[in-house]
Amino acid sequence: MANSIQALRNLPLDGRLAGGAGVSITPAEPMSRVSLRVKDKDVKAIGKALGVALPSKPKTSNMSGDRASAGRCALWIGPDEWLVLDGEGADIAGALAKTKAVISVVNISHRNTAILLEGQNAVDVLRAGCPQNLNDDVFPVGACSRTILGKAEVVIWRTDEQSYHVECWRSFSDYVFKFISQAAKGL
Amino acid sequence: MRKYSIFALAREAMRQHKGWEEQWGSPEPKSSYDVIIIGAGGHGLGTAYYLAKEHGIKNIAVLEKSWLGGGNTGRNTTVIRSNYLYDESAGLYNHALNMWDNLSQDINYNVMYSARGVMMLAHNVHDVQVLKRHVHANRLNGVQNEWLSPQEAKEFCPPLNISKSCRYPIMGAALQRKGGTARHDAVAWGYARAASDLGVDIIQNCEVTGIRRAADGSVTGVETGKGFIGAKKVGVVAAGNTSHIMQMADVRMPLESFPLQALVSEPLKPIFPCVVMSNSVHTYISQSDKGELVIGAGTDQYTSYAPNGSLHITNHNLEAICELFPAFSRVKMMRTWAGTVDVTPDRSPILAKTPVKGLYVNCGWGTGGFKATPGSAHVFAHTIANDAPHKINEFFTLERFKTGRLVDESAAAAVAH
Amino acid sequence: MLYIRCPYCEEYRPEIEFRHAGEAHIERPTNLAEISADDMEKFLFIRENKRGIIFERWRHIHGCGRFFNCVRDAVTDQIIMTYKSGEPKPSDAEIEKAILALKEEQA
Amino acid sequence: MSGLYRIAGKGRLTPAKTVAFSFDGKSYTGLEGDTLASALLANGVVLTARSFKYHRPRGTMTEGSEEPNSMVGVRRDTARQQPNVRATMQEIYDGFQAVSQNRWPSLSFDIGSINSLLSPLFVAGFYYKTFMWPRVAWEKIYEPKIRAAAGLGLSPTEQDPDHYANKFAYADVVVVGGGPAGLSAALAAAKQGVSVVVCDENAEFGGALLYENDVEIDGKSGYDWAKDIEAQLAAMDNVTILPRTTAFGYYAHNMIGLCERITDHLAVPDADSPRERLWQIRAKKVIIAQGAIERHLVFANNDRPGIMMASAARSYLNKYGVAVGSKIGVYTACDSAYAAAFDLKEAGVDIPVIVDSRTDVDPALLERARELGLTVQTGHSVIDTTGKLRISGIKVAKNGQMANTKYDVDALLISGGWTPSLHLYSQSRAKPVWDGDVKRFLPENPVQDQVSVGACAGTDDLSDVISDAQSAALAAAKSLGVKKPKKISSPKKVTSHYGHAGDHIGSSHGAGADDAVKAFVDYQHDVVANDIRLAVREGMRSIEHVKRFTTTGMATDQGKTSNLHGLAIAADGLGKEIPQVGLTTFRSPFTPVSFGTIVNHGAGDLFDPVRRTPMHDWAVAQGAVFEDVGQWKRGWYFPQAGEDMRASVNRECKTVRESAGVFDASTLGKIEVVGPDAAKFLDIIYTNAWSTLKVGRCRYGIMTHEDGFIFDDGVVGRLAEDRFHVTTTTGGAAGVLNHMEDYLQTEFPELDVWLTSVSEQWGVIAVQGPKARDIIAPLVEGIDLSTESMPHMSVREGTICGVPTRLFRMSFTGEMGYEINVPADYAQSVLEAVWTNAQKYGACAYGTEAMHVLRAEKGYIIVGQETDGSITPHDAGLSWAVSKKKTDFVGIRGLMRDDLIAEGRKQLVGLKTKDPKIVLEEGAQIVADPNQPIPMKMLGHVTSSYWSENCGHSIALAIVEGGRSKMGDALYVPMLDRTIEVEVVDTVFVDQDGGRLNG
Ligand SMILES: Cc1cc2nc3c(=O)[nH]c(=O)nc-3n(C[C@H](O)[C@H](O)[C@H](O)COP(=O)(O)OP(=O)(O)OC[C@H]3O[C@@H](n4cnc5c(N)ncnc54)[C@H](O)[C@@H]3O)c2cc1C
Ligand SMILES: NC(=O)c1ccc[n+]([C@@H]2O[C@H](COP(=O)([O-])OP(=O)(O)OC[C@H]3O[C@@H](n4cnc5c(N)ncnc54)[C@H](O)[C@@H]3O)[C@@H](O)[C@H]2O)c1
Ligand SMILES: Cc1cc2nc3c(=O)[nH]c(=O)nc-3n(C[C@H](O)[C@H](O)[C@H](O)COP(=O)(O)O)c2cc1C
Ligand SMILES: [Zn+2]
Repeated sequence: MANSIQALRNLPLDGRLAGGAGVSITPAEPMSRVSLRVKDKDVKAIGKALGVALPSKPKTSNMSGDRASAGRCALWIGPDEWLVLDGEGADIAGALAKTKAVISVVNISHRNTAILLEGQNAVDVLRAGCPQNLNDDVFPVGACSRTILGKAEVVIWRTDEQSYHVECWRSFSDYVFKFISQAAKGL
Repeated sequence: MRKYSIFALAREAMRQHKGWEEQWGSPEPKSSYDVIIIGAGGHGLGTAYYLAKEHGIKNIAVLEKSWLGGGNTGRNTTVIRSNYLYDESAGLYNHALNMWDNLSQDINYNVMYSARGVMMLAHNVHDVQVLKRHVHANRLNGVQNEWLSPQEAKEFCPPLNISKSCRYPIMGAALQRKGGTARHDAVAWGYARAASDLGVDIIQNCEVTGIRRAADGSVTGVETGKGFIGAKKVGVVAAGNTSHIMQMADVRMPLESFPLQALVSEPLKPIFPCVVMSNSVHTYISQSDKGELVIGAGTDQYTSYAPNGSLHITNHNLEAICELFPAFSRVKMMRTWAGTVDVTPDRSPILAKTPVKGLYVNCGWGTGGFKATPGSAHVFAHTIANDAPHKINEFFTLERFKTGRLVDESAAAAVAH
Repeated sequence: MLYIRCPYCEEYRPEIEFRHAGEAHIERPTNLAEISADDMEKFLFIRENKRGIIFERWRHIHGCGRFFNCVRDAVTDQIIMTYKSGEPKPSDAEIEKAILALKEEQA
Repeated sequence: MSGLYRIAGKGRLTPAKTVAFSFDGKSYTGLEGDTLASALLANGVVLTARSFKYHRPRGTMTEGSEEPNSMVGVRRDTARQQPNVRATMQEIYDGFQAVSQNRWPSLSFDIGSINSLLSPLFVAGFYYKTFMWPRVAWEKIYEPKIRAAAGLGLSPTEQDPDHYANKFAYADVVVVGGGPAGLSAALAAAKQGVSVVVCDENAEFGGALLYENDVEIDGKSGYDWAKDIEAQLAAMDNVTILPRTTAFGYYAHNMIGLCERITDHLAVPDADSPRERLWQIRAKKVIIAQGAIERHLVFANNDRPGIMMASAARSYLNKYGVAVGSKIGVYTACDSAYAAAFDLKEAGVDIPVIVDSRTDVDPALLERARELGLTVQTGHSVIDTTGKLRISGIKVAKNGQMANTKYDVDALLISGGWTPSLHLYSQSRAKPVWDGDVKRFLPENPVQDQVSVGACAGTDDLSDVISDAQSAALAAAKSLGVKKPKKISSPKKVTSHYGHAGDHIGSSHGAGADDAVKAFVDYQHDVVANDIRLAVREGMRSIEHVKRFTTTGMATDQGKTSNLHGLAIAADGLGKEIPQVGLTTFRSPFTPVSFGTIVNHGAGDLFDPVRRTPMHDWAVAQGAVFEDVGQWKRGWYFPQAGEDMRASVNRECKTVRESAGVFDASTLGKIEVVGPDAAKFLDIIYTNAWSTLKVGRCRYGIMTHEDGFIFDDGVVGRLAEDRFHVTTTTGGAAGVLNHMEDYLQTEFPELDVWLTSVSEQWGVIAVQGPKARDIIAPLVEGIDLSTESMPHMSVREGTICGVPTRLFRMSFTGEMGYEINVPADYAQSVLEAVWTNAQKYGACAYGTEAMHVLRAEKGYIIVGQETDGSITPHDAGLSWAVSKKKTDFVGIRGLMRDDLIAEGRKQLVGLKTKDPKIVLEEGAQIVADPNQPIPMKMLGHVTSSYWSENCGHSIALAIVEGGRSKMGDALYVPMLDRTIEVEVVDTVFVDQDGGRLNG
């Protein structure tokens, strides 16, 4: 039986805003996301089908557009694992529906949410909780990595000189947002 | 041996304490002994003492690679309790607890056993179920343990934060009033003195580097930094180093050695009356007779023989302390250290004969063997003397890892220590 | 906090990104159901626990997610080498070479 | 006026910038830049503390972090009370308040000093020898007395209002210490372009140059030279300069822990500012430039207020313009003390005598003393002192003799030479090496990427200090890959007039083994030379025993000034050389660090993440009471007006069986298993079989470890040939995924299958009860909900409220029911729609407690409640879920072990109380004979127990030895106050034949 009720989307960090000296902190707009698993031999073909090449160097990312929010982005997560994002919310799995390759595509659009940090002190805010080396020489623009922030697992992706995109699981987003907000105080 | 007492002390005070004797001797090793104990920790020294005292064996040596009492006996947070779940463990630890009562008098050395009470906190429904299971089992086993409401817990330990607003509010606690602490060094020294007095040779700076065996496989003695020393029986009581030593007799052990950390704060005026442990929030704390808060952490995740421990473990530990006792945030840590603890798959000790004739092992106490010192030493002495376990330790065999007959306190969600 | 090189990320990373996963090179028998009680005990519980060079497994759980192996000195905690899971256990000679290389690097 | 003892024109503080502060309630004036110690000395306040054991009057001994005596309580407000603060490190500000500690009723009249009279009894280790008789007295009298006397400062009692920060950093070079060595190394390294962090524990950089007025470097005073380098460093982008920052720990793999103190010196801290910041720096190279610490001399009554290190007095004069007395004696074995005497004399202070225990003293020093008109007594020693709350005189005797001359003094400067600081070097696990020529332990064998320079490396000559530091920095840069290092110019001319030659380690003349005097080795713990000798006499041959028996070096200063003396006295007693006896272990922290700093962001709200489901707000709106399950908040029960927990749960349970209930099951772990070998893989992981599961169907599965014991369970649905939706317990989610990855990556890497956590992708709404279908049907599209098409244990994909759903027909309540998985952001909205329909049928919202009751009524287990890590699937009555056909799965062999197949194992059963009203207590133990003596033979325990409103009696599940063969037997549950009789029954209490599942 058909019905007319259409479910609405509730974003986990709706309406939150924070910042400190030299950094602004905002929840990202929703995106579509898949966790993509591909074997070595199929990497090229799958990248083609996706419209963005799958980076094969650890800790790197590729974008189809010029901004993370614009096009399709592929983040290296592990040797056969990519986090593919689509800023426009397009159906990523659909693009791969026809492939013959043995792959795994799992929709995680709602599992993850993202927080954007912007400003000259953005990286120092992350340093309050991320044990990884985020210095320019080892974490340049485009670098991305799954890592830790305080007590949550996150993916940190440097989208610009002073811009970081931090992905985390939905239920950790409150914690991550609070952590980032506190770290931004009194840098 | 001169008896220790207030009178002896007063007499000595009048002559600037010039008359005290050495608490233990420092002999050179003889060429052979009836029994050699490897490891002069509390368990090893105690074993020697009971072998001499209760089993009439006079020709005993304790070999220690470093200084006596410097292993985990000298680095533990001294929590004593016996409210273990399973009959086997309850029997063993309660045997020890009963012995603590009279230990100072027995060895004429004040080990400062302080029955100030050990309180274990429940922070969620599951904790309540588990701790109540302990309380009930303990009662029927004759082991003292009682259940407290949050208010009763707060009365017993005023610094406790029982507000509902904390992250993991306290839903109750299990209290063993007879649990408490003791002065760890004094335990080693007291046993050393008492054993030495009964003729036991305690030989420090004497590392065992090999175990010699006869053609039939039985033990004939040990190689050491001071040469070969013959022995009819050898008891290995070497905590974190047990695997290493047993390997010398080709026995491979179900053990892994981890660094376990502790720390003390600066000394404070009395603020903390008892011992508090929390399994869910992961910490435990008491205040020493000198005033420091003595705080225990968890192990590092990797095996190691370096008694150091990492800063993130300290961090995790103190987070828990500040969550339970927010006022302590401004207290300072004064010293951190670690020991190397030997952990069995079921977190219960091994106190047993081994497949090698004449070789006995007492190990696997992991993060919680200090409390067992007198009991463990007592039944291990029995095992060595009789070549058969005491009733109390007959379950703590090596065979149990083959049959699967484990005494799995950790699986029963019990806490360490 | 150790500093561990992940052979997949090809980089040193802080220990809290990793989860220790026990002794390495303990083979799971393909005929597991048929092995003797002795062998089962060995497989389940008996550990080298060596006071010296050890082989251990780690998982880069908060990184690339891969399990890998590591050669470490359990007395000094120095990490001598790490390698991908499935790769053969390094020989004594290889380990010695790696130790020498580390010494040179530091000097 | 900022104090009578302030000398005009001396020091670097600005006389006009005064600050008001109080000590023990009395007001004083100090200067901006003063420490509490300097400000008190300027005001002539010399008595600052009482010692730990004997409550001896004590004053400031040093000018740095090594201070053993001057520990005070600092108070900003009632919550910000800080015990055990070193007066020498605490800067004062306007309104600053401090109080003395460990005294009652007052510092000058302290009842506790009676202990000093008893000191002949209170020798090292006395308590081991007494208080044993009568036995009860220990517990009742002695121990409480001992405990009451414990401690120094008062613990704060209120929640700490301050917050603390953390920074993980990576640097090429970390330099510890900002004296000439540290500054030179930092600048030389920074000029090579590498990143540098340099810290000093003091407020100002410069180290010894802050007080060594005799130093000139290329025409500048040492102080100006240091300031100049500091300015250069501050201007460089690749340098981080951290004053008031202590390197407190050197950890594995070149990680350094720093504690940066940010607000404790400020009158009005910024509200947002953290009080302190922890730095965890991974360094490629560490350059340690910690300097050296001056030792005191061990002689009779060497602890009276007014006795202090010579360098400290010099520091108070040259930094703060404070003369530490008006008639100051000097007792030394080291050249550097002369500089203090000369500086003070030149400032117009009376120096009655310089006593030098050496006979062979640098003629230049003696010449200069003569020029200044000072009396120097070489080959003499101070053998005793007089005075009560302040030193008033010294007795000076020729070495080897007791006949003495008295001098009136109000201060005494002492120096036993300098101890290179090996703290961080040693913490890095390197061993100090004894150099017999200079009688020092030196940092000669680094084991991590680290080098020591300057005074801590035993370098005495200042120009060597600077050039060594520079070369160390260059070498570091080179090893970091700097190809063409920039040349660094060393200063052309470095002059300093006074060296640091000469030392005395151990007890001095008049404090020998036969002298019944109090010659303090460890001030804070009141350890005297004779305590150490006593320890040796009692057989303590290891320095570690001596330490623990006497507690020397175990106070808050960790023996920085005293350890070497203790060691020397012990060595002497043992007839051994110092290196044969050896040092005790240096441990972190270098100086004490607040718990708050170590915890930093992990306090309060951020202690542990609070995880909420996407439908949390709905539960709140329904009035849910929540329970903690791991990090999750789960709706526990949903009381309506006037209901307590029991009433609420009864209603919820009844409503579910009568109509329906709605439940948030989102916290369950979910793993998507994808790939052609997915079923094969699950066959390995679970005890039961998956290859046979048809697409569109689901099945309950059990997981064991290799040991055969249950560790998780859950329902798995097959969405496609190559795609499974696995659910796990809430608490087990992460562990199960890790376990699966382990097998997949390391044991079965050849399988084509991947695992992805989707726990949080899907919000899960359980609708359970006879009306479940009616409730959801109007909202679902694309799925035929009829039982024929979608029977119990099946899964379909379609839409609900216009959004995609994975709809499971399954039940954890025994009722017909569904679990609606929807993308998480839609869950709340979908749930609201479901709820609107549900209400039409009189359905309820139910929580975890009702869920537990409902599943127990059906005999379904909860892993972790019915099982505890020692329960096999057979024990739990789940043999049907263990495949007999498979040749391999995780646990297959473990399950065959002797004890796991033995007779008499504990088995899951149901229990009914004889009195149906009694609800057993979970965890209660079960016996066959309640009248047996203790210890009783226990057969098992109650794992779950509830009032069942549906059954009209209580129900319980239990694990009982041989339980399944005891059906119908009477057993007993002995409680504290009564014994409860129970009957062993089947585990299923409701709907034995399962008819309700089919709706
Ligand atoms: C930080 C920490 C906190 C703890 N907290 C508690 C607690 O609160 N409560 C509790 O009950 N337990 C606690 N424990 C555990 C407890 O300390 C130990 O279980 C117990 O002290 C072990 O005593 P032992 O005599 O067996 O071993 P040890 O005291 O370690 O003695 C073993 C001795 O063997 C020597 N040895 C090793 N190899 C050789 C060789 N080859 N030759 C000669 N000698 C050798 C060692 O040098 C050592 O002296 C804690 C442990 C640590 C590390
Ligand atoms: N050779 C000696 O025995 C000796 C003795 C005393 C003074 N000096 C003088 O010392 C100078 C030598 O220079 P230097 O740089 O080696 O020593 P220094 O004493 O001038 O500087 C060391 C600095 O490191 C700081 N420090 C120590 N431990 C620290 C820690 N854990 N964290 C942060 N800071 C810490 C100290 O507070 C001090 O400011 C010369 O001026 C020399 O005359 C030498
Ligand atoms: C219960 C207990 C209390 C301690 N109290 C102190 C103390 O007050 N001061 C101190 O410096 N160390 C104290 N320690 C730590 C020891 O100094 C030392 O670090 C520990 O015995 C480990 O030895 P190690 O550091 O020499 O390796 C204490 C240790 C224990 C076990
Ligand atoms: Zn990796």
